[in-house]
Amino acid sequence: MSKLDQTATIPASFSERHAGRIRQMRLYGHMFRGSFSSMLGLTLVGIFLILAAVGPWIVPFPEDTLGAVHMGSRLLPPSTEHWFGTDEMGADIFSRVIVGARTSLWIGIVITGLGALIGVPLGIIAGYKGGFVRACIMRLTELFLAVPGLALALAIVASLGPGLTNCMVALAIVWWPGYVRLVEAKTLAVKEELFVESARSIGAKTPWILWHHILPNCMSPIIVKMSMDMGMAILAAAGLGFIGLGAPPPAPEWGAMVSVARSYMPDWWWYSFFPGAAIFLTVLGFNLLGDGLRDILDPRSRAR
Amino acid sequence: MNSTLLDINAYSLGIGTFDGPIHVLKDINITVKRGETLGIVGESGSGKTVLVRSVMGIGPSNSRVQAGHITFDGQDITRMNDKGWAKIRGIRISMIFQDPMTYLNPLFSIGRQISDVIAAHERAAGQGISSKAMRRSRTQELLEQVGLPAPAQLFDQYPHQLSGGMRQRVLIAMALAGKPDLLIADEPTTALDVTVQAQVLDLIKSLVKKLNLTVIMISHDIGAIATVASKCAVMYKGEIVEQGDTAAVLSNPQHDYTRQLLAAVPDIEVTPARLLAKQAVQDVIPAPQKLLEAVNLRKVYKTQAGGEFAAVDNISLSVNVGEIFGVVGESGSGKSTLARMLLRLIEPTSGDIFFEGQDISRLRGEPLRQIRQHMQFVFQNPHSALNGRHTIGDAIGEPLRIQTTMSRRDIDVRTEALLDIVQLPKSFRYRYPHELSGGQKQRVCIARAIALNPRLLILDEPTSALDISVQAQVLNFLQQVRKELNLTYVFISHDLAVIRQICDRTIVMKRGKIVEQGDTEQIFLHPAEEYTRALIESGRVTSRAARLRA
Amino acid sequence: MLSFTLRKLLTVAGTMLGIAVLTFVITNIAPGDPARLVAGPNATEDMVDTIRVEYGLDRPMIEQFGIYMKDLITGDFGTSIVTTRPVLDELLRYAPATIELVVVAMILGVALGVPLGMLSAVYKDGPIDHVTRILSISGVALPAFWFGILMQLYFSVDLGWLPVSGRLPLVTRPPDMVTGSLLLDALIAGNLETFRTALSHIILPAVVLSFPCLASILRVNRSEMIEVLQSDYITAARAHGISAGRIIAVYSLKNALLPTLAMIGLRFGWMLGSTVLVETVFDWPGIGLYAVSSALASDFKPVIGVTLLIGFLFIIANTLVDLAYAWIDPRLRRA
Amino acid sequence: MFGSICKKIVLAGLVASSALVVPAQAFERTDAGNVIVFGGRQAIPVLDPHIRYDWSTRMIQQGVYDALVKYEGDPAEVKPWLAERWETSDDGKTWTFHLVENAKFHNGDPVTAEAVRYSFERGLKLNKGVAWMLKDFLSPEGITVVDDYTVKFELKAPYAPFLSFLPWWFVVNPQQVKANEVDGDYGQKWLTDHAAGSGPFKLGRWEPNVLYEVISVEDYWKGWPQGDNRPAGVIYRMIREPAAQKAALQRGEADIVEGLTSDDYVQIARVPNIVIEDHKGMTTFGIKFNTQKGPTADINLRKAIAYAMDYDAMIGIYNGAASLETSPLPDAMKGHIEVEGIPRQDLATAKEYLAKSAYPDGGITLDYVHVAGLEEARRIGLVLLDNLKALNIDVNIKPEQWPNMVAAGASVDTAPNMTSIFATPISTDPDAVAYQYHKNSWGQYYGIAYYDNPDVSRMIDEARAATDWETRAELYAKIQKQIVADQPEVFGMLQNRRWARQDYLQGFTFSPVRFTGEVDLYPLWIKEN
Repeated sequence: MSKLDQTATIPASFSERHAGRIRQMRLYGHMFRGSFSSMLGLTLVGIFLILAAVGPWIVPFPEDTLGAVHMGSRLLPPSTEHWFGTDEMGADIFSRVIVGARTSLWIGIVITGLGALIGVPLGIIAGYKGGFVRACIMRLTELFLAVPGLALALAIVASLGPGLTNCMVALAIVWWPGYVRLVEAKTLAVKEELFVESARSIGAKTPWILWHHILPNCMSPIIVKMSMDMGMAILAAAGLGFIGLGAPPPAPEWGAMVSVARSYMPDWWWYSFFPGAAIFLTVLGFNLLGDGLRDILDPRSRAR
Repeated sequence: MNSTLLDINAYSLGIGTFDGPIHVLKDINITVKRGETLGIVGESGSGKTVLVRSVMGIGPSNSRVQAGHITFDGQDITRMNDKGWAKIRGIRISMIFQDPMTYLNPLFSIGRQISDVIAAHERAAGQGISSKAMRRSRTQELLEQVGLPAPAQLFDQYPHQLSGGMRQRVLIAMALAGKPDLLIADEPTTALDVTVQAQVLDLIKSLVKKLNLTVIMISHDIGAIATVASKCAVMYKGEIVEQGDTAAVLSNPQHDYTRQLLAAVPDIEVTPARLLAKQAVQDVIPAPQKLLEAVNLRKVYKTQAGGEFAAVDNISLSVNVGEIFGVVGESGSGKSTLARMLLRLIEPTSGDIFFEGQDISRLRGEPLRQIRQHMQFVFQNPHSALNGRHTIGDAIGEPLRIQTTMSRRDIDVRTEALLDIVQLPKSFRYRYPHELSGGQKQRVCIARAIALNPRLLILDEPTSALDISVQAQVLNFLQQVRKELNLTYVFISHDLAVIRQICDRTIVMKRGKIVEQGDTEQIFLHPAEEYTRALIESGRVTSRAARLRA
Repeated sequence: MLSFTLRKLLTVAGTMLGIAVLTFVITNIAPGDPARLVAGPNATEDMVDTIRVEYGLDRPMIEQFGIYMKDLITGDFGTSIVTTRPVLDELLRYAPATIELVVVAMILGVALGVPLGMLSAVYKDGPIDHVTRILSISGVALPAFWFGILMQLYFSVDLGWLPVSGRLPLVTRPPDMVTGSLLLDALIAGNLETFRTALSHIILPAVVLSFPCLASILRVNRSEMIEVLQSDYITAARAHGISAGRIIAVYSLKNALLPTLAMIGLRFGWMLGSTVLVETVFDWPGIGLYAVSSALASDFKPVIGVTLLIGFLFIIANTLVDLAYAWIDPRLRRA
Repeated sequence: MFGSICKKIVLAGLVASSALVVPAQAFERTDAGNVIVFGGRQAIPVLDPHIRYDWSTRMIQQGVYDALVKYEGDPAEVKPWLAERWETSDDGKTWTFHLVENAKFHNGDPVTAEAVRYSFERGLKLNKGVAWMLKDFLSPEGITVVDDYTVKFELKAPYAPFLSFLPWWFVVNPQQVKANEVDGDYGQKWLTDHAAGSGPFKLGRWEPNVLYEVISVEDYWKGWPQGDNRPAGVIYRMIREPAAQKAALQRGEADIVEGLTSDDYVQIARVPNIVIEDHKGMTTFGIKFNTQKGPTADINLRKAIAYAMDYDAMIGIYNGAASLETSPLPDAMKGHIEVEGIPRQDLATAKEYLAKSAYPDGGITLDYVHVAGLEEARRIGLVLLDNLKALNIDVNIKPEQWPNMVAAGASVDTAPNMTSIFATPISTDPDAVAYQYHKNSWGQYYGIAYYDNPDVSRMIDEARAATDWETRAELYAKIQKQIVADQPEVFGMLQNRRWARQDYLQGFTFSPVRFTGEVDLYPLWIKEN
């Protein structure tokens, strides 16, 4: 720490300047590595993301994911050529499951993203503003929460017609109230913190406070919830697919695959087993990851 | 009879953390004989709580004994198993805790909790559990013993229905349920109001006498220790730096730290030096000019029951340019509400506020924001007054970014200058609040408050969350800054010694009303109200204990 | 107290009205034509019109909405176009089956979730903790429909232990209707054999339905237990010599149960929604199945009806949770 | 401590659940005899014979009601039933029916000419369900009671297919219906879940969405073909999932099921004691083009698509349980001819046609709409998608709910490029199918092609009015050839009707004119060994 420069900033190295951050991250990493279930979640999610990124280029039968039909090789059991067997149109299930990761990722991102995009601002405003605004927002939220999501989504999709987009829109519509509730509760707590009052006392405007003080302090639970919701959204979309309101063919969507494949149980078990297992492992991964993140980001357990 | 009850011998304890093991206790040697009262003094983080909890076998879960042992009544309890503890914990050694609210289970009635303890003791003693009715009468007996009125009714009440002082008495009753040989009191009065503190201390003192208890009491408050303990030990950074008879230690401190600690306790009896100096120049100063004025301020809250409750009731005051204006009162007296209203952080129900003659009580939006440049607030708890996600540099620069159009580079330069003013290294810019100590954080808060060159600072108990030694530093520093920057202070505190040291004029608040006001010296020398007198008296206990040697 | 009840009732009514508006708007976004469906594939345009007029579908949307709302206030949920019966009658017919299923599933979830959560918390970070956590999260991650079919195939087809679907064997006469719950009615009638068969029918769907609920109850209970076990009053209880078992089983559990209760209330609504899937798989003749078949036929009055009913049940359940809260937590009792 | 508690709980659970184990059972036995269990996927919301007639509904309607005549056999023939004989006037406008005199309603009332008249009047006035079949040719005033057992119908114009529709006009008991009338609703409300018929069965337990039971009428006026073996009744049980249906069959919880997947039928045929009924049906499948709007208005494109289609794959989808259409009319229909030159897969020809079209290089995307949940339609869509890649044409497969699909198809502007349509003719008369290609069918789901050839429409009208079969047959041959030439659709296949039943279930008779899944319950019985 030289005293060479007295007018401008101190030329400290990156690691020096961010020593606190780095230590924090290392602590997080340490805690995360210590938990078997968190690491399992991270691994599952990692595999899922990699598959979603490079899937179409690594699968053995890419044309099968676009709706190729091979009537000669229908419902073949798993073999060295078709690792997961083939489906009722002779398409390679392995290829379709791998490429399906992409569809599922997209579904998850859109639903949780839209949900958070609608829910977080509403939650922050409700929590911070209070009074009439809060009453309005929270009433609406409770209204949506009182209606079971799946039933409402069902009604929406039935009305709009099936399809991936409609399915995602419907689920996003029922997804945001969770964020409002979460963020509102968190905002109410953060709002009481002295640093918010302190910011007000130096004359900060409301948007500044929301953006610089409230939002960053709400991020941990939001991140945790989004991680979990990625899984739950994929699951919910698969549920709609099961009723027959999901992604249209030939999109390799897991829920739709299980939905079709369910008529082929149990004799052609591999058809429903692998996409079902893919849903299961992905949702499991995101949930474990979320759980692990909660453990390290939640201030309650930070005390160690 | 004067046999050794507890012997802690060369005891060292480490806690495993992410950054490696921390030695929280280093080579502790303490001996307590039957009937003795030992006080342990130390600031937060000195390891005193860990020490007494180790004696109870409820120390931190990831701790490891590195050396030494603890012997209780001839029995080594250093590494005892749960079965062994069941016969000792709560029965032969028992404990009173700091915050009576969180240490009572909110979902169970008082009677249930105490009689459960009785039952547990009976079970441990292997005598078989007595009937419900018998336990009830024993519980009521205990409640009566700790001076609680109407124990029969109290039996069925829940913790939230009791006041803080009553809850602490309940905890004491619980601790006494097993007729313990050794009673440990961990900061038993810290969370209580000043006036209640005295009563609880008196209770402990009388119980010690009546039941011939052996007591270890830990506290940061020298006054409390001096009241109760016959012997005393001073802890600093996990070590016992000094121990002996209380009177001897306080009157003739050997260790530097003890001396510093005692010196840091503000003296309520001494006429502050500033006053003497000031008197000399007073004639020169022209008639005081009013900076801030409040007229008939009121803040009314609706209670859950539907009634109304005036947190601040019709208060008028005026603060002159350049003075330090003190506000004194216990918790719940409305002083924090008043302070926030002066800055329009809370909207007054009625009344007017004038700043430099301008009525600011109706201002909204931009004009209000503008006026806030000139009046700033320093909060009680520096730990939560800084956003944990911003660096110190961000925190200090924030007012500049909000209120000025300065460039980033200029703000950086100014931030460093401010760090300089509050005597912190420039490299702190990149630190996060959790890396700083309490005193350092409070300096950052002050730097933040003075960044815009305000005329008025409202300080809401700026030192009460800090250790005594730090408190003294911060107070000195505050006075220094005021001189340098020509500031006016409104200084809020429950600690009369501090008020007397630095305030020119003072108001005393009770339940939202001003009970007494005027020149600080005048109030101290001739308090008109009973309430003021009680406040001063409780301050005196600590002050006197610290001045034994004087 | 009276004004409190009144306020509560008003809130409930307001919420119900809100749900009605919400679902009406949502279900009328797109132009499905239920009249054409029920008129049959060969029906001529004037035959379709006959039905449209009969059900008021020929009127402008606003007017339909007004009529629906007016009827709703008088307790008329409209008429299903597909079944031509009043929606209210059908709801009353199907609701008991759903409620029975959900309650049994909830009992299963609580009975397993709470002890497992405690176990997990007490042995935090131990092998038991990891196993229960992964198991519980698996419960959430399992697609209910897929899991249901797997269970059916294993327990009913392979092992032949349990029936595939339905509520009772075909020839078994249902007991006299008292509560609508076959289990309770069988007990009231003193017919143990019917009770046994009814129980064997409800097990699979209830298990499938309870899995995610079990998981979240477990999770909440675990984290609350962990927090409570670290709390000051538990430290105090330990310091006062209360035994570890008693601390966990009595002191901590009661405190940890409060958030668990809230979770149960939330999960109740979620479960009612999930019946949409589970009832389809197990042919459980409840409101979920009714909602699905109606929605697929664009017959939206029943869908709105089901949504209202579920919303109502959800509010009831949460009111019960609130009451339980007040009963357990003395701090809330004075209201 | 907790471990042991948990162990106990788990053990107790296991013990409790083992007590619940239910043995698999065969058909249901009751005190009154055997009850046949039919596992079906479709509910019966409204039983009223004049209001609804899907397959499950009609199966029960046929059980509890009688009509003047009844379809039986393969090929289907109209057999006398309530009417023992009938005459037609020379101009084909007057039909006189003579009723049997021993027919009784379930409550003991005799089935009279007045009951027949009332039933037809009711059907026509309600203007729902079956009304479309006759309403253009018959008004309520045209029906007269000659005497107690003779009824006369005066048609507005000669209508050759008249008789072929009569099996679906069931006779209700006017006394009972009138007694239960509310606000002049012709007893609609009451007949929703009650019956006032004279059929071989009367209603038993009626639990909507769960099961529908019919009980055999001991002294059915026409007697029972299986004699003393007649069952005590039939339970139609709702089982929605194919997997659950299959499981129920295997466990013996159902005696006969319909609606399994093609592969399931193949698989389950190997299970001992289970028999697959596999019969050639009359349901035509076609991919109907929008012939008026969009790219498919171009006949060359339509031809190109028709020649690109892999027809064998369509049969493959059914595992061979289907046959290709050789004409717009199904094989079992009177007047069917095999049209020569009906397209089969031939990529060279397909490309030739494409070259002649407005899209010689393809590069377009066409919508293919099918009813959501119809597996075969979805898979044919996949085949189409795969095949059209050869023409550089993209297919966008869109599943739609039936009501939405019909709503979109009701206007030529919103009708999709291609729609998959299964159509089951309601009678054996060729008019039932041919009329789909008449311009009057525009707006109906089967008219979704918006096919417009004035010659064809004219010939259909002529054939309708002609009373002489020779004339009609000739006209229908021409009509078939012309339609194939115009290619308003890809002519697909006729799927076989399949059921899986236990081998002890006897008396199964097939008739192609019934709907998919529909079974004549009357002759069924259970052979116990």
